[in-house]
Amino acid sequence: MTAAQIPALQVVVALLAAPVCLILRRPRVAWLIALVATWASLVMALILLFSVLKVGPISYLLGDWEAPWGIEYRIDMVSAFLLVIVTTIGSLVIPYAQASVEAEVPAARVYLFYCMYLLNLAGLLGIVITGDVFNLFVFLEISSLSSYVLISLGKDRRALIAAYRYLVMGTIGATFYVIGVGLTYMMTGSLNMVDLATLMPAVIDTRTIHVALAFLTVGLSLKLALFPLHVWLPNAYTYAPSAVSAFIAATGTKVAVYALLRIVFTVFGEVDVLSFPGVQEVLLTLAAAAMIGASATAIYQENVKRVLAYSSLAQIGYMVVGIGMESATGLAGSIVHLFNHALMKGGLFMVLGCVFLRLGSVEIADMHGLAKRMPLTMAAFVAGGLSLIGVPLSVGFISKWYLVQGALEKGWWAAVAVILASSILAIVYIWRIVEVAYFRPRPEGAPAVSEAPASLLVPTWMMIGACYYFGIDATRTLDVAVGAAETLLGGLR
Amino acid sequence: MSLMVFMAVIGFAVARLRNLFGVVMLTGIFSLTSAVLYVVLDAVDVAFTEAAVGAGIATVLMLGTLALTTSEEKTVSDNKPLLALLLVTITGAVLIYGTLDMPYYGDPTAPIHHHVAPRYLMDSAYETGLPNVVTSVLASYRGYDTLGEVFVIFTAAAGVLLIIGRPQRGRRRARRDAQWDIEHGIRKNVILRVVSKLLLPMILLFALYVQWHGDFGPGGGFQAGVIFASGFILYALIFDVDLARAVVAPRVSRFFLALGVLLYGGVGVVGALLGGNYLDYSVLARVPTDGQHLGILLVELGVGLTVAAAMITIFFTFASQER
Amino acid sequence: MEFPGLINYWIVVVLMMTGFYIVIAHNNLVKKIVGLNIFQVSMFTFYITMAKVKGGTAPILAEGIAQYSNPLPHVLILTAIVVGVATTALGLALVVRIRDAYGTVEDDEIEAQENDR
Amino acid sequence: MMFAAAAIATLVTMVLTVYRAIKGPTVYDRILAVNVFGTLTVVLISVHGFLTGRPEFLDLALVYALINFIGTIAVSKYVEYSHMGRPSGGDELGDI
Amino acid sequence: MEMLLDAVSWLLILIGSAFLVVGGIGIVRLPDVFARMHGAGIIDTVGTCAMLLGLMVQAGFTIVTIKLVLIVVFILFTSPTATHALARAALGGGARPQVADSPADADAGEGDSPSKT
Repeated sequence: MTAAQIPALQVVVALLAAPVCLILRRPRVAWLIALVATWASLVMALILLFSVLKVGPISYLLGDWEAPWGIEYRIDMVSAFLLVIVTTIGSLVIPYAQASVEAEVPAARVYLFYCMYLLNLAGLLGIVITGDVFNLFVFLEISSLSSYVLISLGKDRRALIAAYRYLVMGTIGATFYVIGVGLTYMMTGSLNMVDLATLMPAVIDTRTIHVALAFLTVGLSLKLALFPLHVWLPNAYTYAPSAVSAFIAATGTKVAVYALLRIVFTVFGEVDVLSFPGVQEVLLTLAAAAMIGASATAIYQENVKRVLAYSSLAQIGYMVVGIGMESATGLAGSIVHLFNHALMKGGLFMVLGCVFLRLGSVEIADMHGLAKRMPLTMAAFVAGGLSLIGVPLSVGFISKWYLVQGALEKGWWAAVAVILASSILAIVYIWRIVEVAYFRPRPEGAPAVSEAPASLLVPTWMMIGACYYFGIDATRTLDVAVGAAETLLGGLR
Repeated sequence: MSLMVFMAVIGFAVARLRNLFGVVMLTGIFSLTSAVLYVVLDAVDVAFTEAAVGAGIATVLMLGTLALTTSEEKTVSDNKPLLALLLVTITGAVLIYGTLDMPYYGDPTAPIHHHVAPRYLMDSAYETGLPNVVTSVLASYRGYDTLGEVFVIFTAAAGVLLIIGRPQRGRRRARRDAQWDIEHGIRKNVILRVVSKLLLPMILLFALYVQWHGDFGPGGGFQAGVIFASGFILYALIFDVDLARAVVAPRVSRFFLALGVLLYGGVGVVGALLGGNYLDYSVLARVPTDGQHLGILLVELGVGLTVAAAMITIFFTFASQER
Repeated sequence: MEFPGLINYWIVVVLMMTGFYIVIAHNNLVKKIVGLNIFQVSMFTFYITMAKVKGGTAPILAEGIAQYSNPLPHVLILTAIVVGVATTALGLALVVRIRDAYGTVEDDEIEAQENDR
Repeated sequence: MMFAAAAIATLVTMVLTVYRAIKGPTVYDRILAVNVFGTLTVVLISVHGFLTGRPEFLDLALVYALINFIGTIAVSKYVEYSHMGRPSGGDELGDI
Repeated sequence: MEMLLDAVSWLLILIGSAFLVVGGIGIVRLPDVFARMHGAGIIDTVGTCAMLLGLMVQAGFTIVTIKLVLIVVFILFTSPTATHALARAALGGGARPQVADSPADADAGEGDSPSKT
């Protein structure tokens, strides 16, 4: 087994680690397995990224069956980058999860938690790495089913209803997606993305394909929580256990965005879907509505996790705006934002996990004067919040800079205004929390809390630190993102 | 055709009916009808699965849920249906619009019959050596999808355990209340008991037949797993869950749940170790078709194990809920 | 059964929409799952319908038969059925827990309980 | 020809059964209808095999009969006792 | 001989079909669930068996016949058992068979759906 097998192992290691957890049943052992599996995945993802940078796209044939007949893994710059994002978050959350999960999940269920976590990770990796539209659905379901379960583990009973609604919405989305796949299959006879792309120009003018595109987009939009289809997201993020919020918020929607990118730019890559009348307008309007509407809603939330969930919706708007621009700069902004937002949101939700561990709540009302008690935790929150707003030197700045530049290239002043307005709203909702935590006195009789343990703080700060590392030295991520954007816009090659 | 109209009628009836019990019954019929339709449309393997899963397992699970919740639906709120109707009409209209450029039903010149599929029909006999094309595509050409599918069912079983599984409280088995059984239990019913005892070995034998015969006719690991599990479900229904769980302890079903997926994944890894790509069975033996045969056999066994264990786990977990 | 053209697909669309309607319009959580089931089964039917070739038979190779129906959609749907039952099982498990936590399985009553708090 | 006639007869009977299943009025009528419907599908599949000249798929029919039986037992048990197993008060092994 | 076998099988299939339809009508027309079980009984026994016997004669001595025999045996075992379980459940659930001298008219069975929660 040589380096040639790494694409397969990328998914399979995490996948097969899950049943091993189930057999062994010791929480500690399960955690250790999860740790090893996620870090191994991270290493493999990095290897893949570097080899893609060196030699170009990698194709891996499962079962050695040639592409349109068998299932193909296809790793280009975009998917390699996404693999790195997902595994980075995955491997940083695991060390953090140990203490957090012990506090939030009953001891007897902990080993199953890690089993689900690994399945979720493997599902997400499978979505990113595959080059087959139906295989994408299968792994989408693995990751979705496991995330429903993970979300339902939250302590609040509302977690159950949130998970149920997510399940219903998610299944509708997946079914729409499969209908879309069916329609494209019907007209082309193929399921392989690259093969589809070559077949597509011949049938693009049929009504069936138009409808197929609509169904694929709507299905994936449900998964990525684009504006009118987002209703499942805030509750799901709010009531899930902290480690789950951190992981899913940082990766789940990103991977759905990736799937959308794949459909729009690879499967329909030869035909320039965005130039269809109305498509671009609708996408941009929805994205703008998400950015302004969700940011504005975030201001009025009483629960910090919910604030962040709405902020996530706004960030999804940013990504979609970048997709809608259809220029290398805009798309690069979107892709780099996938990475940057994963870091910020992952970090911020981890901060809230620390708060929840000590305080037992993440309501703003309970956080008065918390900065005195948990200085390191709240400092991390401020740092992450600043990045979310997009101050220079943070990653948030980089991606917004690119998006604004992309908009300026096109001369879309409205888009620039919306991006800036959304950032201003971000200042407001972050400031509300910072103000409460730093400048309000701790009320009398409030429970005494101490700083979060190191096992939580270290991964949190690593995540937040990464926000600034990649903000200051942005060339690495940007090079990859620009390369990825060019890959996408260049269609197949 | 007529079957489809039939399904549509049942669908409407389901939408109208308030009594959830009736709804579940109709869903069972719906599923059976669709399965017959699949037979008519030549999809025997799919029909097999749909009958076993849709009409069998899903119905039983829904009944289990009704038993734990309620069987009467309350009134629908006022404004929602109109909005929903609008949304549904739009979606439906879009879909119908999309059908207008489709190749006609049964048209042998449709693209799907000319691009990828012909190779499966022409060459799979030489490449995998199996007459059942569905099995060879399922387990070999698109074996990775099937690996994903097995993991989906694994996820579901582990998820059900995680959501409603009860933690272990002690090793001592509480004695069952024997008197209760004699007075109320279905166990009292001699006819049921005798017949099911007669049937049980037949069912298990049949499951094994379906498992091994899947290469040549309709069937395979998934269907066999469901049938195997349904044998135990029958046992649990007639006797009772505690007794059934004495036969298949949760520990055992959990073990097989994991073993099946590990077997499947493991076959892939072995293929990779022997110099092929992941899930390449040709390298498993000296002659590629022998390797394919062996690989498919093992993989189907893995599917069967996991599916059977998953169904048993899910059913037992539902059935042993306390009200 | 020799009806030509697209009418089969139209019926499938009607079926799908029935299922979809049940999911979004009904309040009862179990009924929603039933709706999802119907939605998915109709989607399966759509795939199976397109696999049919006039004059073909089941794709199990045998002597003397030249025309088979397309096996690929069958394979996809086998996978999809499994996904469907997995979703159903999880959904129902959640319903059971919701009933424990809220004492009801009607969506609007749960909503009302949450708004009271 | 004969097979077609048999298939049509089966279909007609199916329609009658479904009428009963939808109409009710009691749950028992519905169960009965489902049970008969299951038997009818067995017949229909067998006949269909002969109709298309490939009668070797009868395994399917056997599965239908089996599932039908288990389904009916489950349903009867459900309506008779309103639970799937026995409400186990004293607990033993646990599920997870 | 060939002719004779064909005739026998056709006759059996015809009988089977006739009984199926008769049973179906019984299920629709008979007044209450216990009476309707008779209709079901006709379908399950005479209808199905005659039909499948007819098919067996068509198939001759092949694996198909063996499978058909298995199916017949299986149905003969299970369907009375299932009906029995059902009847018990119905009786236990409060449904009562209508007897000739009961004052209720033919549709009384429709009203008294047994209480069950």
